[in-house]
Amino acid sequence: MSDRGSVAAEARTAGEPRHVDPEVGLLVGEAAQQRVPAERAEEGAPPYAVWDRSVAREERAAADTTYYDRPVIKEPVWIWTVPLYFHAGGAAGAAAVLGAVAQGVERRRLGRLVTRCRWMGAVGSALGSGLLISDLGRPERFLNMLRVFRPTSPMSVGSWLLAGVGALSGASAVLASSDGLLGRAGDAAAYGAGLLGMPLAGYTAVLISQTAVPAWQEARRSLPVVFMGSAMAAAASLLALAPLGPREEDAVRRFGMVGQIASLAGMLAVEREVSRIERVGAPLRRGPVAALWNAARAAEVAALLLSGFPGRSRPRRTAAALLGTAAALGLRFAVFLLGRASARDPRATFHQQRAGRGAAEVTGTAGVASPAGDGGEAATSAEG
Amino acid sequence: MIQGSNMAECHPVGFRWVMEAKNRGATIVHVDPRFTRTSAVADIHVPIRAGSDIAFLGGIVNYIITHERYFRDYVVHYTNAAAIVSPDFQDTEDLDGLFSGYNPETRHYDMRSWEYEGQQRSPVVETHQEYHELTGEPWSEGPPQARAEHYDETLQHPRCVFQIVKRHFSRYTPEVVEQICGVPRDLFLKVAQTLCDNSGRERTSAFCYAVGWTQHTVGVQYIRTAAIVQMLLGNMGRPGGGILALRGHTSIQGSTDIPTLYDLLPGYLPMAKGQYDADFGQYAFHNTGRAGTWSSFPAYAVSLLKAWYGDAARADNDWAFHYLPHITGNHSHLMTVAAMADGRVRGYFVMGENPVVGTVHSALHSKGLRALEWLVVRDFAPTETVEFWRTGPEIARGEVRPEEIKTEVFFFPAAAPTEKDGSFTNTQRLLQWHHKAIEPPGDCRSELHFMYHLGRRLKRLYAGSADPKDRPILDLVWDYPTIGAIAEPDAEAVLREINGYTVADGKLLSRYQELNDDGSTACGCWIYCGCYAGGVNRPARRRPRTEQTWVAPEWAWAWPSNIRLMYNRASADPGGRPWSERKKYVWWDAEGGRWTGYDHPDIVEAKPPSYRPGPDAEGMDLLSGTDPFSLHADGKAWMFAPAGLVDGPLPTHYEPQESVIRSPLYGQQCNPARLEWDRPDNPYHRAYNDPRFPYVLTTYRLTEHHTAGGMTRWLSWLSELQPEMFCEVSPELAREKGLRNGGWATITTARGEIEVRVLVTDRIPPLRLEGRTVHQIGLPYHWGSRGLVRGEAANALLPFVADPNVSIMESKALTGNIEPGRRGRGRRVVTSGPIVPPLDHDGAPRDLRPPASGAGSGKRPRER
Amino acid sequence: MRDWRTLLSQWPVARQLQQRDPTALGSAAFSPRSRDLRPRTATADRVVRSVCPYCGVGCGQLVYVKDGKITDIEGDPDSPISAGCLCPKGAATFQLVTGAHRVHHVLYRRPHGTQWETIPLEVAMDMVADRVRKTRDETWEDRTPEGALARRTLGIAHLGGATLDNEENYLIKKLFTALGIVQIDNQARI
Amino acid sequence: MIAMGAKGFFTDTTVCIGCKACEVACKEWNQLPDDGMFFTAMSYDNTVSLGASTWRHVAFIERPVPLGGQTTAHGISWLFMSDVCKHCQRAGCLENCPTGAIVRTEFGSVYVQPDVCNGCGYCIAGCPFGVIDRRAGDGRAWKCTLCYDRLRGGLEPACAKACPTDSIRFGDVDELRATARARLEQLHARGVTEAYLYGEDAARQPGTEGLNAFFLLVDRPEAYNLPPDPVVPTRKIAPAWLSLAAAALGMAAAAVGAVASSQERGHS
Repeated sequence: MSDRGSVAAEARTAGEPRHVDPEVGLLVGEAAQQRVPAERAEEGAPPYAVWDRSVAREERAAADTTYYDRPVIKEPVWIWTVPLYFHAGGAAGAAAVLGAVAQGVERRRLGRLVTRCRWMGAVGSALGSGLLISDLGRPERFLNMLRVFRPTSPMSVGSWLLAGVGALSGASAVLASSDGLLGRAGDAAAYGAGLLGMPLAGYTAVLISQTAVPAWQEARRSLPVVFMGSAMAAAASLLALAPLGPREEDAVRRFGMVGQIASLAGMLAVEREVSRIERVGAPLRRGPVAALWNAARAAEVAALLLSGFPGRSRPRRTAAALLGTAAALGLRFAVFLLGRASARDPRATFHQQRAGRGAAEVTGTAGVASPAGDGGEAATSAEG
Repeated sequence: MIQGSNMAECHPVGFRWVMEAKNRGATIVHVDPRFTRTSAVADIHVPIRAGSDIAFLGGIVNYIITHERYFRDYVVHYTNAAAIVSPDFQDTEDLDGLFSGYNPETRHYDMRSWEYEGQQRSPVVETHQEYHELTGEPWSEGPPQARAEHYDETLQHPRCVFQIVKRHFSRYTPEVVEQICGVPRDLFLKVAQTLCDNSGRERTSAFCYAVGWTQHTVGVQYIRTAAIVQMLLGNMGRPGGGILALRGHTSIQGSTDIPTLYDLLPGYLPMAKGQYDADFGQYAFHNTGRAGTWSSFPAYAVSLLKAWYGDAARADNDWAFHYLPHITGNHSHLMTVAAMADGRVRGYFVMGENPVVGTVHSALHSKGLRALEWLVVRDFAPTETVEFWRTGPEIARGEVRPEEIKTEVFFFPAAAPTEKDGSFTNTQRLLQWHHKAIEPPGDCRSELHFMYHLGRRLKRLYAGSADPKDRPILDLVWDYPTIGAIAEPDAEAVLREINGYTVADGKLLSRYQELNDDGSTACGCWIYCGCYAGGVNRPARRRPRTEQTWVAPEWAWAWPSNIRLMYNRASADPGGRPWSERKKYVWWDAEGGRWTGYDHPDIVEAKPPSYRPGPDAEGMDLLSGTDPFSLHADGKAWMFAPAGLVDGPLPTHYEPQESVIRSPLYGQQCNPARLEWDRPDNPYHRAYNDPRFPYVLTTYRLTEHHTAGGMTRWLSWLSELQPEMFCEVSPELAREKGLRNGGWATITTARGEIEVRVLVTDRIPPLRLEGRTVHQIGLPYHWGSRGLVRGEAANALLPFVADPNVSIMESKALTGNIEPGRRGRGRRVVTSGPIVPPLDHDGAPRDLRPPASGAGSGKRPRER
Repeated sequence: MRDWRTLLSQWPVARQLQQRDPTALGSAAFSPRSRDLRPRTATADRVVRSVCPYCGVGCGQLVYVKDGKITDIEGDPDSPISAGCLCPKGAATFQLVTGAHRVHHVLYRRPHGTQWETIPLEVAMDMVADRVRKTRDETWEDRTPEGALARRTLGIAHLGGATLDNEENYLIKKLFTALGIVQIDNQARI
Repeated sequence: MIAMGAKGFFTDTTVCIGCKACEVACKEWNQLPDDGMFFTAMSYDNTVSLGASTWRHVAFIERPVPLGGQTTAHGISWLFMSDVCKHCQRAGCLENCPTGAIVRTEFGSVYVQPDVCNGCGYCIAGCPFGVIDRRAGDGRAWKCTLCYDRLRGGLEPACAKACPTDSIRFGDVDELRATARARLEQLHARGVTEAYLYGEDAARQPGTEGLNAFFLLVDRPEAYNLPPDPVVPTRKIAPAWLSLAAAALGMAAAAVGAVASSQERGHS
């Protein structure tokens, strides 16, 4: 029945989610300004469904307790633009590095590559910033990212890196054709961008590892390698899409292949790391995440093979570049989705921590909390 | 001991003090069919079949007596255990479930055989009228006697109350308790033992109950059984003891003190009875106790009439007694609604209540509302009651169209408590003033405003009338000053009238003992006299708890006389010394020559423990210095009630109106005096073993909502906590019937059918009774068709059937059926035709009554 | 020059350096709003003592008012009954009394009507008074058919009162009794 | 990072009656919107978890085993736990927050400044307890503030004030620890042997260096949806930075190598 608003005072307060009448009550509390869409449907489905498993005693008796299978940690709220940023930002960082190196080693012969890398650093950073801003809950406040410098926060570090690479690459790109003092300033900026580009290319791996998401946490040693390699491959693939000088193309190809090899090796390491806890690695073994992960790997291998074969046909190079881009993108999305799946599964967290891979891993103490007489700690030491 | 109440859920802040007691070492026992949030923190949870509490408590009585655990000094001196009862009295043990005096024709008891030996009439005020109504005999004897003539303080006389109680309850052995209640023997014994171990001189135990006890066809007797336990253990009138009624509404106590009830005038003065109270003399004669507080009845009544009719109430016109309407039987809510459904009521006021959801048998209520000429509802938002013509289930199904309903409906928006001054009386008799914070918005007004201005309009409409029936309106004292632009009557002026004043100079009275029967005082409610003593609004007192004793006498004001613990004389031994240092509360100060203590003593302050009434003593002087229970004419607590109850002087286990088992005790299955409404739109199930309705249903509240939901279902902060109507069933029943957790189920009785969500839980355990499994279904009842959250009203399932003493419905134990899935638009109510076909063979009758033996009639009772 | 410095010192990074707060986890990162944060009760025009309108326990409440509107309702710590506590319902009193669900005008449904209509309060009061008088006069009985004294009307009934003030119940009982209405009942029977 | 004189909560679940007064008192004081009205069939828990608009959440755990010291006929028990932001001594959300929106206050609590937060969502992933969250339509991260505004005025947090049974106690964390330990001993003496403290200090929960809002529980943390051995992600991150550094150097080396070894076959 659609009779809600017919007689009540709801018309006076339409869209006021607290159901408080401003004629009678003042809304000035801490969360009084928390906004809720007028149509609740815009928030999407409720974050939980009816608990349809019987709570009968036999079923609850299992030792592997959870709270109605609800997630213990919150799933990351990031949208698709974030893995896309991993790609763009990584490519920008890697390009800045490659550009700076090319500039230092053989500026005269690799001029187009240097300039291209400068632009790629600048555009990648700008695009990346745009992608990040579009993910923000309050995009108009994006400048707050530079409000403080928090060394504890990879995102804060990354924001400064991104801003730095963006600004320096941008400056160096604009000044690429200048001579004299300006030209030298451009060169200096490019070196700076290259220096900052080194961490920028892979810091996002640290960023996602510094979360409570079990799979990301478990993969924290190998993920930077994967991300760095992927960034190199991404940058190389993108650079390979447009014609360069032969030597430049060869440099890019070699750079990309190293990245692809590193990322493939890193993927193996990631699989090993997350599979230490059966439940943490589960999404990589079956389901959509595993499919994407394996497809990305296949694309990566194909791209690598195409790049590695002798001969320099343009179509093949383009195919390798496209495959490499797809592989890099797929990998980022696979890692991203792996984290989300892992966050949804409370047992991933519980098993990880029960196995001594929670705080115990770094503090060295058996901090697992349990009631007296509970077998939890014994189980921990046995498993861990 | 918490029984008949889910205190943690329904009175969480009251439960604070239970948890405090637990923290200090008290044992908390919760007896309840369900494992609730109260059970979860209790030391002992006893699952009991809904509707079998008398058997459980009777078992405790039996345990106390057979193990000689009773507090002998207390029992002998402060209760009527030693009184000798009439030789005509016959017990349920003798008459297969009936007491002597039952008349199966009228279904009423003649109570004369229950009285004390040698006594012509019982002394209690409230029931004289009932007595006359029930016996049909006019009152001709002299004033009621004060006390039993004979006592046997050795408690050995076979007809002394103690021996009668002992015999009566001897049947309730642990085995019988297990059989009737489904409570394992060991668990029962543990409870009985715990209770006895925590009672006596050094310790006290308290009972808390709520509507889990009252909403039965033997509800009053549930409480009586607990009272007998507490009397035997010496737990009444002592700190940490008592039987605490946990009342569900903020001023529900106040609304019985100043009653919006049909049978009472303010201060528990009975309404005039048409058959007997021809004039004030008769009225006073019938209601004045010979001893105790009620001996001053004429003073209370005259002062009330003076407060209402002012100068028009004079000695020479019987204090305008003839202005009062008379009652001629039961005019309680269910009676009224039944009359309404039959078209005999034309206009209906409903203020701050939602009976379509909150009481029983919604469909019959709706039928009644459809038959009205006009309906006035005052509330915050339109409830199911005021929208019955628009959103009721009959309308939604298309069985009734709004165009066909003739009722004219007014909805008046009510002012919130924060928008008006006034006092609430809480569950412990404390009057607390709340102050107005802001002006009411729009046309929202207080009930004070509504009533005052309605009264002024009616006075205007009747102005100049010479009809004698209109005199009460014209002479009504109705001159309260008003405040502000909206002309809100001054609530303090009303409270001053309630407090009482001297007619001559308007001086505020300070205690009810100052009231006179000569017209010199006026008082709106004698028990509230003193609440405005000295011109101070005492309910508004707010001395912080940290700045006074734990009794906190300077926080608000308690009736009567600011006594926080009634009958507290019993906290001292007969000699006036505290029973123990640990449980010291009120005691006799021999040097000062007066009672003193932490609280205001509930006894004439200068009456020494040694006082014994002389032969000429009258009124309060007839009570000795060892009589704590001053509202009773003999000053004793009554284990055996020689009067006051219409369904027996002692509690006896009867099955609910609709039960799953045949009563194991007697041929008499149900309370023989219960109120039934025998009409086609109120069908009952079989008394037991109805194959159509094999499960026990019980209804209850949740913390997150308030009764019928009018104050909670519209609030998002509460609605999100319990957003939908559901039932609670055991995993065993869920498996048996294929019910899915979170899925839908349809629950059916002969009255109606509702669809609800399912919550499968171990907290509603099946019971083993008579060697078979009996499933229970729990139903919270807060939801309806209006508000932010919806659900069907559980009370649509309940029949009209009630306790005979107080006309309270039975909602806590009945039978019904459950099936998985929704019923969609096929849902029906009995007012639109039968829901279930009647049984074609008479396997078990609707009711069973024993062949008449001592009851005085050879006729077999009606069987349905 | 000073302007520039003031402006700069509003940038937390500058404060971070100034205050030697390398991690910027604490006060350097505070916004002016956070620095000035105070409870809204501190600015209330008045605090009114009240009592919870839900169950019979009678918990004390404090109602904070600013500009004629309620800003907060919470437990009264002075109360020996509740010591400042409230249950969920009591804690929701703010929403009960300020809620958008409350209707501010009289609603009227005429016989056989299908819609609510809004009518003025004074008109509605007059209409109710008229109906009370008419019904009372038409259904008055001095004696019952059996001959017992009655002096009453059974044509009008009343229900309610358990959430009303004592003073209100008093006027209800007083006026309705004077009118000869006896079918008066309330939640206490339920 | 140990704040001297830090304020916090000690939530004793053994006296909780599951009334949810804390949830509503919190909503009232902070004037939070509801979280939607959905029947979940999870015992009496229809708000499911802490979130952007639910800063106190009561968990309901129905168990087929009895609780120590309690006598029941069917051997069941029902646990309630009022969950809240833990205001960790080392807080994942705080250390992750890039904007400085999240700060450590003078009361040792962790506070999100709603006028600063830009909704990057990093705090949400950084919380090992799943406390902080963002609400669609608003975009900012929200969680319990430990009633920062009230503390500034000398008032206790709304939930602790409302709690009818003092299950939620507010005070100096040092004092709360002493109270909690005394309570634990009392419970053990009364036969509730399964009772234990969760997160009361750095020794008990090294991963967070202790919680300013800690708990007394009687079942495994998992039953209450609490992690058994939580850790602030920052503490585990050093290997990732090292790995990154190595990878970055590797990339630089690869770049040098690639550039240096590249050949101009087109010209050769």
